[in-house]
Amino acid sequence: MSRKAVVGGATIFAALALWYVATSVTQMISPGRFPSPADTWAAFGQITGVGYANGVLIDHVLRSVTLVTLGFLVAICTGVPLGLWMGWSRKAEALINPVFLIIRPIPPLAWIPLAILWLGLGDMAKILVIWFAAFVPSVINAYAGVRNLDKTLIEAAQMLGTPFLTFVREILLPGASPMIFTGLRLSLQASWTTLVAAELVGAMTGLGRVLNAAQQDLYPGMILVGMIVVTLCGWLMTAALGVAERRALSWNTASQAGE
Amino acid sequence: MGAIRFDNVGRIYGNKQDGFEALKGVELEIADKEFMAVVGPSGCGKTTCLRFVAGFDRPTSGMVSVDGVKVTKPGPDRAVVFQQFALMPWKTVRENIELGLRNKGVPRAERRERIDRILALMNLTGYADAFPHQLSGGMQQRVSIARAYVLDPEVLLMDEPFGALDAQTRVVMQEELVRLARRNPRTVMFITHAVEEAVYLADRVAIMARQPGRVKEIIDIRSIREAERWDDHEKIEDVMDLESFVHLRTQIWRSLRQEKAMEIA
Amino acid sequence: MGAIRFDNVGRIYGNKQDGFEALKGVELEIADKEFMAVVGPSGCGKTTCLRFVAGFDRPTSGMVSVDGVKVTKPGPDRAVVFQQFALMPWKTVRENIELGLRNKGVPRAERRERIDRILALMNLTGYADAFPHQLSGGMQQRVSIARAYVLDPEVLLMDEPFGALDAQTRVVMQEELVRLARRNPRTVMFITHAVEEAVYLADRVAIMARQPGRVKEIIDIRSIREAERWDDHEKIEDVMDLESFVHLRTQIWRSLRQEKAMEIA
Amino acid sequence: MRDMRIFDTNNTVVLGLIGFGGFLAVWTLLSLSGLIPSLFLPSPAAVVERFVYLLNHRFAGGTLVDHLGASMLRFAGGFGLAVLVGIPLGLLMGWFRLLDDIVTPLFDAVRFIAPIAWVPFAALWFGTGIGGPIMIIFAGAFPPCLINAYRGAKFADPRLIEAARMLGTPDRRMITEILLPSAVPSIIAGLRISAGLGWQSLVGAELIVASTGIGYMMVQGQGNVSTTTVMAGMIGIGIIGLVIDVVLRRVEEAILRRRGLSA
Amino acid sequence: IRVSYQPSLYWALPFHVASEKGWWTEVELEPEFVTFPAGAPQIAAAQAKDWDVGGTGSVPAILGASRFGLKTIGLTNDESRTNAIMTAKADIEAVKADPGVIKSLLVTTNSTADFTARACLEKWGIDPASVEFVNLAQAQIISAVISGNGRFAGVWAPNTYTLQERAEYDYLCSGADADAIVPGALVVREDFASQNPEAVQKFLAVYLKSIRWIKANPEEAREMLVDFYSEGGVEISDAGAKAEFELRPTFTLDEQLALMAREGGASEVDGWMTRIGEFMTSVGTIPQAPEAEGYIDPSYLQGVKENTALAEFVDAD
Ligand SMILES: Nc1ncnc2c1ncn2[C@@H]1O[C@H](COP(=O)(O)OP(=O)(O)OP(=O)(O)O)[C@@H](O)[C@H]1O
Ligand SMILES: Nc1ncnc2c1ncn2[C@@H]1O[C@H](COP(=O)(O)OP(=O)(O)OP(=O)(O)O)[C@@H](O)[C@H]1O
Ligand SMILES: [Mg+2]
Ligand SMILES: [Mg+2]
Repeated sequence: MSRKAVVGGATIFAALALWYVATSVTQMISPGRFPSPADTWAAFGQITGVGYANGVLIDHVLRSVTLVTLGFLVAICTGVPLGLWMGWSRKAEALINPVFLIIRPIPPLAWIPLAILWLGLGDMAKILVIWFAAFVPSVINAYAGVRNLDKTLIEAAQMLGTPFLTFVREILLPGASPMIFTGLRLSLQASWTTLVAAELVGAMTGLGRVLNAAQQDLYPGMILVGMIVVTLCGWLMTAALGVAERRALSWNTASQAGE
Repeated sequence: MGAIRFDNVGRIYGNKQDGFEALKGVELEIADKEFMAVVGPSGCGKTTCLRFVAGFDRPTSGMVSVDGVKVTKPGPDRAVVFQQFALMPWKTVRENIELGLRNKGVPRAERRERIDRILALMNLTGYADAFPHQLSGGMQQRVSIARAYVLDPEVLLMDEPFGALDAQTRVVMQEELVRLARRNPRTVMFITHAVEEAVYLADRVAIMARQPGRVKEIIDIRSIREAERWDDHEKIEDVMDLESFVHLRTQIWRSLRQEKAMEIA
Repeated sequence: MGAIRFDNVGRIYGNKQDGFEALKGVELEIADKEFMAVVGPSGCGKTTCLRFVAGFDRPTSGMVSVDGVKVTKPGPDRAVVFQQFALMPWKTVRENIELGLRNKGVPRAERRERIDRILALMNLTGYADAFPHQLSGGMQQRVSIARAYVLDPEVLLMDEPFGALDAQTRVVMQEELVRLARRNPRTVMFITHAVEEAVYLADRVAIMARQPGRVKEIIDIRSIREAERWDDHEKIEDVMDLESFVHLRTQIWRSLRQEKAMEIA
Repeated sequence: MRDMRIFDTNNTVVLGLIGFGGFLAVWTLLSLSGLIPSLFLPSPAAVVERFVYLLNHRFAGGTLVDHLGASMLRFAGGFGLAVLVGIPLGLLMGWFRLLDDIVTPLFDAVRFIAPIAWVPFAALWFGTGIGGPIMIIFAGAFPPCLINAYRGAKFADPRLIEAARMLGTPDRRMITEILLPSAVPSIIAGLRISAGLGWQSLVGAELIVASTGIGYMMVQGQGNVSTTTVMAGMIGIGIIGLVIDVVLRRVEEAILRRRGLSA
Repeated sequence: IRVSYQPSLYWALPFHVASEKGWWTEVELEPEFVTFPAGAPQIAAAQAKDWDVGGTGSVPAILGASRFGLKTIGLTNDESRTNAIMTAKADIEAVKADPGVIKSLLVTTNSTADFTARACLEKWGIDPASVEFVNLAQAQIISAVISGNGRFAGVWAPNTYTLQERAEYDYLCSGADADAIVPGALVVREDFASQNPEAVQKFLAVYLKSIRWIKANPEEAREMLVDFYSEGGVEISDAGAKAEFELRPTFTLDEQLALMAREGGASEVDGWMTRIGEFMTSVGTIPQAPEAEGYIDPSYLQGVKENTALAEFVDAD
C-alpha cells in the first residue's frame, strides 16, 4: 500500500512537472494546444468564483454525481442479471444476443432524440442515455464470469439439490464476481464517459455541461478543469467500488494481491 | 431405495465415429444398501461411471438407472464426494457444509448441531469459519466428505475420497465409514486405488479394465466377511492380518497386475 | 549442491499477534543427495515447509536455505510436483512438459527425445497431444511428475506425488523413483501419507506434529537399509516383507498414532 | 404438438431469429400503433427501404457503403491501436508491480473522461483528418482492453503461476504463455466491450469532427428529422458490430472448449 | 490553398458555384475543401493548421480571433433574419401581445441564436435572466419541439425551415426584428495571410464573383443550392430554398468595403461584431471581447479592389 502510494504519487508528480515544464518553461507545447497550469488555475478560479455554464463548481459536481450514481445503479441492476442469465442459459443467450448486439454499438448521442421523445428533458432521459452505455460492460463481464465458472462447482451445487435462486445467489454470483466487478468498474467508467452526452439533453448544470460549454467555447483551460474534476469524482467512486470489491472477494487470494 | 444399475453402458468422447471410446458395455448392479468398491487402473473410466450415476453426464449408449428410474439429473439423494474437493472457495467450511442442509429445509438449530457433529467427526473442529484456501489439501477433502455425509443420502458416490487424507485420518475415516455403513446402511459406490481399503470396506469389489473401459470381474467380499466374522475385530489392522483378508487382497491385486501386464505387452 | 536447511523456522498466518501459528521452531537438515520423506497429520504444515524451499512463500521467522544461500525465489533448480497438479489447461501434455526445458534452452530435438522418454516412463505414450482436461486425475498427476522429472533438477520437491495414482502405477512409480534415486541421486523432499512409501523410499523420515507444526522426530532408514541390504531385493513387496522394514514402519506408525491420541486428549 | 417443436429447439440460429423476430414485431407494433409518431420511430419496412436506398444513392457526400467504409477505416485504426497497446500493457501491468504502480494513476487520470470530451484536444493536436478521430476512438476503446487484460492477468490461478515460476519461466514467456492464456476469457470480454465503445465514440466523434462517415451521415439525417436515415445508419453499424462480435465469440468458444470449460 | 466551410449552409454556396464554374483555376488557385459540421471544431482545426481560409459564423470568428488570432477579412451574409425565436404559428399573436409568457426557451447556448434570443427579450423588456435557457443542439431542439417538450425554440436556418414545415412553427422574433445583426464571416489564419496575401486576395475575389453571379442568376443559383444541400445531406424544399435567398442578404465588394470602412471611427461591421463579442463575454465564453480593429481587417478586400486584374475578374461575367 505505502509503496504503491509512493510510486503513484511520484508518477503523478512527475506528470505534473512535465506538464509545467512543457507548457510554461520551455513552451514546447503552445498554450493554444494545451493549457498551462496557470491557464487551468485561472479557469478553476472562474468556475469556483463567478461560475461557468450556469453554476459554480459544487453545483456541477453534485448534479453530475447524482446523475452518474443513478445511471450506474440502474445499469448494473439490469446488466448484471441479464449477463448472468445469458451466461447461464444458452437459450437466453441465443434469444437475446442478436438484439443486444444490434443495439449495443449505437452511440449514446444517437439515443438522445429518442430519450427526449420518451422521457422529455428531465433526469430520466439523461439516465436512459447513461444506461445504454453503462449496462453493456456489466452484461458482457457477468456473462463471461458465468461461462468461466468451474464446472465441478456447478456440479457440486446440483448434487446438493440447490434450488435455482439459491444457486444464483450463492454459486453463480460469487463465482462470477471477479469478472462482475471488472464489469462494474467499466460500467462506472462508462457512466462517467457518457455524462457529456447525457448532459446534452438540456442540462442546466453538470460537469458534462461544463465540458460541452468549454468545448463549444474552445476554452482549453476550462476543458482541463472539467476533465480533472470528472477524473477525481470517477476515481473516488471507483475507490469506493474497490472497497466493496475487496470485501466481497475476501475469499479470493488473488484479489488480495490485486489492486 | 437406491439400487444402481448399469445396462450395457458405453461412453465415447468426441464424435461417434472416430472419438475416444472411454467405456464399452459396462454391466454393473449395485443392490440397495450395498457397498460397492470400484478399483481399476488410472484412466479406465471409474470417474466417468460415477458421474453417470450422479447425473452429471450421460452414457452415449446403454442406460444407467437408480431404482429402475433412468438417471437424468443430479440431486441430493445421490451425494458425491469429488476427487478434487469442489468446495465453494467463497464459502467458509460451515457454509459449504450447510448448503445442502439448507436446500433440504433443515431448521437452523438442527443444522448447527449436525454440522458441529460432523466437524468433530472429521477432526475439523475449530476450522468452521476458515475458507477453503486456508486449509491444507487433506482438510479440504475432509470438508468435502463432511458435506456429503451430513446429508445422510440414499446413495453415496465417493471418488477416491480418502486419497488426500493422511494415514491416521484415513484409518479413522475408514473405521468410521464401516461403522456408519453397518449401523445405517446406504448404497455406496466407492472408487479407490487402495486395494486393502476396497476389501476392508466393500460388500463387493468391481475390477475395471482399460481400453476400452469395462467391468472385468466382480469379487464378493461380504460372504467371506460374514463367514470369517471380520466385524468381530474392532481395529482395521487386526482385520488386515486375517488370512481370508490377505487372500482376497492378493486375488484382486493379481487381477489388476495382470491387466497392467497385458496392456504393456 | 542441494543441501536444504531449516533454521528455527516459523510461520504465522494472519497478523503476528493473534494469527494462526502454522509452524514453530522447525529445524531440519537435508543433506546433499539425501532423500528425505516427511510424514505427519493433515494440516501440520508439510506443504508449507515445502513451499519455503520452493521459494513460493517465506517463513515469518527463521530461515530456509539451500546450500547455505537463503531461498528468495522459485527456480528450476528446485522442481516441484504439486499436490494439485497445477498443469496449464491451455497446453497439451507435451507442451506442459516442454515449458521447463525450453526455459532452460534445451534444443528442440533433445527436448522431443527427453519428453518421449519420460512419457514412456510414465506410461503416458499416446497422450502427448491431449489436453489436461481430457485426462483422468491420475494421468494428470503423472504429467505433473513428468514435468518435474524431465528437468533433472538438483532438488526435487514432491508433495504427495503418488496420492492420486492407482495402486499399480504407484508401485511402478515407487520402484522407478528408487531406481532413479540410486542411479542418479538427487536431494529430495518427499511428502507422503503412506508410511510404507516413506520407509521404502527415504534415507531419513521426518515426522511432524501439529499445533504448532514442528518436526517431532527424525528416523534414519538408510543405515538399516544398507545393513539389511534392502536394495538386493528387486520388488517392493519383497522389501516390505522384511522384518527390519516392518519394524521401522511400525515405529513411525506408532509415533504418528501417539500424536493423534495426544491431540484428542 | 409437433408444430410446437420449432419453439422448443436448442438451435441457436433459430432462437436468435425468434429473438430478433420478436424485437421486430414489437418495433412494428409500436410504430404502427401510433403510440410513437413515425417521425421518431419509423416502421422496420421504412428503415429497410431507406437502407437500400442509401446503399445506392449518395447522401451527405456518399452512399452508405462509402460512409461505412470511411468509418471502418477510422475504427480499424483506433481500435487496432487500442488493442495493440492496451492488451500488452494490461498484461505487463498484471505482472510487473512497478509498471502497475506507475501506469495505474495515469490511466485512472484519463479513463473517466468521455471520448467526445477529447474532441477539442484531438482536433488541436492531430487535426480532423485521420489523427483526431483515431485518438477519440482510441480513448473509447482503450480502457476495456487494458482493464480486462490487467484483471485477467491478476486473477490468473496462483497455482499455475507458481508452477511456471518453479519451471524457471522468464518474464516474457510468463506473459505470453501463462498470463495471456489465463486472461483470454477476460480479454475477449474486454474486446467485445471495447469494440462497442469504439463504435460509439467513433460515431460521437464524427458528429463533431468529420465530414464523412456513418456518424456524420446520421447527424445529417437527424438534422433533417429523417429518422429513417438515422436508423439505417444504426443498422449499418449494428451489422458490422454483429460480425465483429460473432468472430470474437467464435474464438472464445474455441479456446474454452480446448480447455474443457464449456461443453 | 485549403478552404474550410460547413456543408449545407447558405454562405458556402459561393464555393460550390465557383467550383462548378471553374473560377478557382482562372485565378490559379487549387482549393482543397475541408468541411466541418460545426464552428468550434473548425476553429480548433485551424490551430492544428488543417486549413488556411474559410467561412464561418460570427461567434466562431470572434472565438477564433480571441483564442488563436484568426482574422476576419470579409462578410458572407447577414443571417439576422434566419436567427430567430420560433413558436407555434397559432400562438404567435398571443405571445407577441404578452411576451411575458416565455418562461423557458430551447436554445443552443452561446450561439448566435442565443444572442438573438437575448436581444429579442431585451427588446420586449424582459430580463433574460428570468427566462430558463435550456441548452440543446439544434437537431435536439427539433426533436424536443416535435415531441412536445418545448414551446419556444431559438434556432437558425435551415432548422427554421424544418420547424416551419414539420412543426407548424413560425418566426416570433428574428435578429433583424431586434436590431441584432448577425453577419457571417470570411476568416483567415494570421500566419497564412501574412505569408500569402495574394492567395487570400484571389480567394476573396472568387467568393465575391460568385456572390455577384448568384445575385444575377437567382433561378440557376437556386437549383445549385438544392443540389449543394442534398450533397451535404440536407433536403430542402423549394420554399426553403426560396426563403434562403430572400432572407439572407449578401454583399458585393463595394458594399463590403462600405460596411467595413473606418473613416468615421468604428465601422458598421465593427459595431455588429463588438456587440456579439460583448454578448460572448457576458455569457462567459471569452474573458474579454477582442478589439474589433484588431481582427477585422478590410485590407485584403481593399487589395482586391486595387488590383485591377482581380477587380475585373470579379466584375466579369
Ligand atoms: N472430456 C474428455 N474428453 C476426452 N477424453 C476424456 C474426457 N474425460 C475423460 N476422458 C478419458 O476417459 C478416460 C476415463 O477417464 P476417467 O476420469 O473416468 O478415469 P478414472 O478411471 O477415473 O482415472 P483415475 O483413477 O486416474 O481418476 C480417460 O482415458 C480419459 O482420458
Ligand atoms: N492462506 C492460509 N491462511 C491461513 N491458514 C493457512 C493458510 N494456508 C495454510 N494454512 C494453515 O496452515 C496449516 C498447514 O497447512 P499445510 O497445507 O502446510 O498442511 P499439510 O501438512 O500440507 O496438510 P495436508 O497433509 O492435508 O496437505 C493448516 O492448518 C492450514 O489451515
Ligand atoms: Mg478418476
Ligand atoms: Mg499438503
